[in-house]
Amino acid sequence: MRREIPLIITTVTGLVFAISYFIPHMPFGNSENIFGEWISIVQAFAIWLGVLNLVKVSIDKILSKKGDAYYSYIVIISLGIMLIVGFWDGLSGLYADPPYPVIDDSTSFYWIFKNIYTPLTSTMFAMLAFFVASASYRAFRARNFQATLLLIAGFFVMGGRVPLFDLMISGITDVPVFSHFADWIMTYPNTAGQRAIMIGIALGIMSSSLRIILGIERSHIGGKS
Amino acid sequence: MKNSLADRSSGGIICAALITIFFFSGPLHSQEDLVSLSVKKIAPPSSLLATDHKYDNGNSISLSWVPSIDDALMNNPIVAYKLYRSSNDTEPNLIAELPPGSSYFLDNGVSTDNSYSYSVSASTNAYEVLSNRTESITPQSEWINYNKKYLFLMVMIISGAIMYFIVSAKRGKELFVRKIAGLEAIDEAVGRATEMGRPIMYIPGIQDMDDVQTIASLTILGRITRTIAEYDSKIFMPVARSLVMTAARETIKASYQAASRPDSYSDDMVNYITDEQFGYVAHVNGLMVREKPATVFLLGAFFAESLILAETGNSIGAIQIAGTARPAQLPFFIAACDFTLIGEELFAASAYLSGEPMQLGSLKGQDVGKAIAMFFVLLGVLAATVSAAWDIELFNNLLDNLNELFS
Amino acid sequence: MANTISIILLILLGLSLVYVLVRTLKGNPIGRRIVFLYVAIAAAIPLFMDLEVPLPITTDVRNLYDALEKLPDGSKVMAAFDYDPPSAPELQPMAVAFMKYAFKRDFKIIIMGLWPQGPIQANMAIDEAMQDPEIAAKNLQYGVDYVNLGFQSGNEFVIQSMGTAFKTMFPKDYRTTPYDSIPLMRNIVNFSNIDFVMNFSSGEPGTIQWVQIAVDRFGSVLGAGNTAVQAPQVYPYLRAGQMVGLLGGMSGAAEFEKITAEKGKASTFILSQMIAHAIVIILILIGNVAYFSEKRKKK
Amino acid sequence: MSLILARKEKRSSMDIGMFFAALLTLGIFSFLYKDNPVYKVCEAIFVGVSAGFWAITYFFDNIHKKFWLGVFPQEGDSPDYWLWGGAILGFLMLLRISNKIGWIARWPLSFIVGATAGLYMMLYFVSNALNQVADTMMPIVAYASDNSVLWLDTFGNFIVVLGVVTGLIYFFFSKEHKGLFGTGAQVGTWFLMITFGASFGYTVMSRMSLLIGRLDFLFGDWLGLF
Repeated sequence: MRREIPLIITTVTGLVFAISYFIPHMPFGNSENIFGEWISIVQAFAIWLGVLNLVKVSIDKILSKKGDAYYSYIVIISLGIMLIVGFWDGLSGLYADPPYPVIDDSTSFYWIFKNIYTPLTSTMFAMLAFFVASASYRAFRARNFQATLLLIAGFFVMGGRVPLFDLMISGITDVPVFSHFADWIMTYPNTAGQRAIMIGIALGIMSSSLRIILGIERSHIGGKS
Repeated sequence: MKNSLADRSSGGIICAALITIFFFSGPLHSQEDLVSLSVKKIAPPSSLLATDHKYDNGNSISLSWVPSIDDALMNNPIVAYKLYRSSNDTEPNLIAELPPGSSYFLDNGVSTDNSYSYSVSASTNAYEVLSNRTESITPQSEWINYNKKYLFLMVMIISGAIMYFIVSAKRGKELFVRKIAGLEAIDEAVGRATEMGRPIMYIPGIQDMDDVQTIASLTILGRITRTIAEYDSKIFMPVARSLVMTAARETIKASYQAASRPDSYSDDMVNYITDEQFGYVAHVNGLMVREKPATVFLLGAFFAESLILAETGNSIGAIQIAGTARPAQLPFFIAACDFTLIGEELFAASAYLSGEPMQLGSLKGQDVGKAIAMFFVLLGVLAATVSAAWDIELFNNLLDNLNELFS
Repeated sequence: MANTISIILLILLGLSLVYVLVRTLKGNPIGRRIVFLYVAIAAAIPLFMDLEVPLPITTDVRNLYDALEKLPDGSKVMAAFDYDPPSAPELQPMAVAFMKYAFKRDFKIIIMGLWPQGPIQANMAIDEAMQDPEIAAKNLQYGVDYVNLGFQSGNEFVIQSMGTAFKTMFPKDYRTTPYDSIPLMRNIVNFSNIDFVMNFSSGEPGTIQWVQIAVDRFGSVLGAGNTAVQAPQVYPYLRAGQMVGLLGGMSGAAEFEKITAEKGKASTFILSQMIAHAIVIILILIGNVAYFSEKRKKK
Repeated sequence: MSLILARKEKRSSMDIGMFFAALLTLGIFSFLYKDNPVYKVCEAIFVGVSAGFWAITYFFDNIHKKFWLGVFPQEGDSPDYWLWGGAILGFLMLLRISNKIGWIARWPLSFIVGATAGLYMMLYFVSNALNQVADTMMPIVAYASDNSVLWLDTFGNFIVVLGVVTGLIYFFFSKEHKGLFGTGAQVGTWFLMITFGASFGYTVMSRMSLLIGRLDFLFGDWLGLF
């Protein structure tokens, strides 16, 4: 039972989605939409599963009393505040007249989004700018022909996509040669390479989808074939 | 900012406004008044045809009509075509307004339970003129979408090839897989770590077990840890997902048993750090600098952290073998690592090392797909080039057939 | 004044790189923190300058603009916001310029998001566009001239179901107005009633899914603004005509601001962007010069 | 080409929210010096707040707006009973938290995996394989409207065809890379390297933009220096 039902579910849903491409009639055309709605709802529950997991892991850490337990308190407190504020704002918005959404720019939830969430997540990613520069200085070496090609292409794209190289030659010509060249790299060799990768991946996805639908690949239900 | 269409409609507005001012300088009239007065009215659109839209679930009807003869490019009096629909002979409703020049509309707000009739009007700023009403029509739901017959054929050919090779591999047919550069280096890299007496670090990406790349990575891990067990080197593996931790422990344990060294295995080899991307990276970075592994494996699904990890590994002078199927992260691996498995190579490597017939068979099936793709690319290029240059009938026909096949 | 000081500082910064080169050549490379400092200074100084960079318009941006220009005034355009705040520096300027352009053309805008943060970013873009006196004078009405359907979970399955009817995935807009009582949505059932889809995307779900489903399955016309990380991956779609145009990263945003004549943040950021690229290029060069001189010594 | 003088408007607004935002920004950046408690606190806040944000938006936009109002409609609409299916699967998903009956979460998981497999199989085949092959089947020689040959475009077309074919050869696993086939694969890697180089250039562009956005916030929005 533990194995068979999931396998049947996988096969049936997989077939419905693949076949409705060719058979628009009931039940395929409709079940595709109903299944789509279900997935939307299941994903919302999955996010809540993630939250529960986070709480569980944090409480485990607090109970184990390791040095980092400290931070787990902060995780739980900030999560708690966000949930309380969110539900408060969301529910009062629903019953207000006219109703307003939880993300309305008058709510405290929005205030936290704008002043806490946004700077934290943006800065987290902005740090990558520093790491990319440091990696460029320390790791990007033309150690063989392939790496050299990579560096050269990167060079012209970096210098051509912004008017850097074109400003340097502005004394010689007014034609944005490097901008055009960067454009050319993107439209021709880059497209060719990406396309080869794309076709390969598409075939890979086809074959693994096929294995999943036919029940040969079972790692998602925790078993080998 | 302005385009011809904008000019056209604003021209129409001005024209209609002028007509209105010229004829009616009195108080505002209602629409009926305007139409009833003896202005030279525009001609209505004609030959409205409502047909069931083919190959759908019975939720659309296509409408086509001949535009009003007054629908002109310059000084167009017509500002819009308005479509009215009446379901089961009830009062007609406005369902769409289309710009001048339109002659087609797909009404997808219908169902097989009702019958519908339509009319279309050409409207100026002042009034509108209606076409005849169509006969009642009930949309049909079709069983098979014949528009997609070639697509179906192609899917069947490629799926068939994949299935065929999986089955023949299962029956014990030997399938060849070429050597993959990074894999040749594994033994050497493990050997070097043993000589130097330093550990080996293995990072399986930051995705969970539902990502194919993570699964491929764990397959490779199984093979690597076997060599490690044989050489009696040390491995440590920080992971970002608890499920991956469980799976990795199982994998390593099995490898140590297979190498007949079950006592050397311990659960401490694999540690869960945190799900949080940068928290994980910060920890792994610190670990790398402290433990100074001689060899680092970075195989799996990587995101923005790839460059931080690869650079740190490079700075401690480790041999690095990396692989991912995410194109945006590959440049950092190629630049900072000694060997990189590019895209599909990661999966091929896992199939190659696993030796499982299912994996090898589907790899071979995919190759058939690639061969077909290459064949059609070359054939199509030939046909298109010849056809464009010399207009030879044979090649023209070939090109037409190919285009139909791929439409 | 600020310009002169900034330029002097940049020149000094450039000169100090000679020292970095010498140190690196001697086999004593500078530490990470110094590299970080260089990047921070190089990106920050140009922000204080009042200089505009001349930008040639690339083909992909021009193609997108031309496609938009060809739409009749008052066309129904869907704007899909699939990004979150970290990508806002690249995508928000595009979104703002697009909104300004679209409102001036009287396009009817339908907003939605496959990322929960998307519709919030959309509201911000609208607020900024509304500051424009020409747009403010139009007195645009929510629900008539534009609507925000909000976010829906389900990733690509959302687009898939929208192919039959938008209402299945968005029974209410983000303010919980029922779909059928929104005047703008009354005549819109699914993609066949939409003239153009514009997608702002920083990853998946995003442009790739819009191409695969909205374009290839349901026949929409798609233009997109992408973060630079994602842009190279969508070029094959662009060439195959599955997308009409693309705004790639900050430079794409600045070009779009220029071509629509809606100058905004990207136009001021592009100078910083340029200097930052210069620093990275120089750092790579220094690293490689040192690498090769070391290699020669070993021989 | 030359630089043109432009005018910028000065802006500065100091409110408590801005102050918090700036503080947290600096807190995260402090990691660049070294890992420290301030960074860790910011990170912990980040983890908690972002989980909370996702949970709340998913709750109101999906569970409430789609499911709840779908099965218990407010005015006149008929309820959509099909939606219960999704809620039941979603509930089963939550059981994963339990060790005893966690296995039942495989049902909704299989549902998602199956649906994704079925959908992706077709989508990727059409968009990423068929359409790409179809677009590559093009005339190599490009003509202008007056029938003269456009050499640059012709060269570009040739490059695309060559790159796609050799790239596919490189990803061919069931044949040894030897002889002509080996040369093809070799050329294929060159194209892949140029592709990755372009990707690298664009990644640098993207990352720098993110930093510029933050610096603009710190110096412009917060301190009002420009």
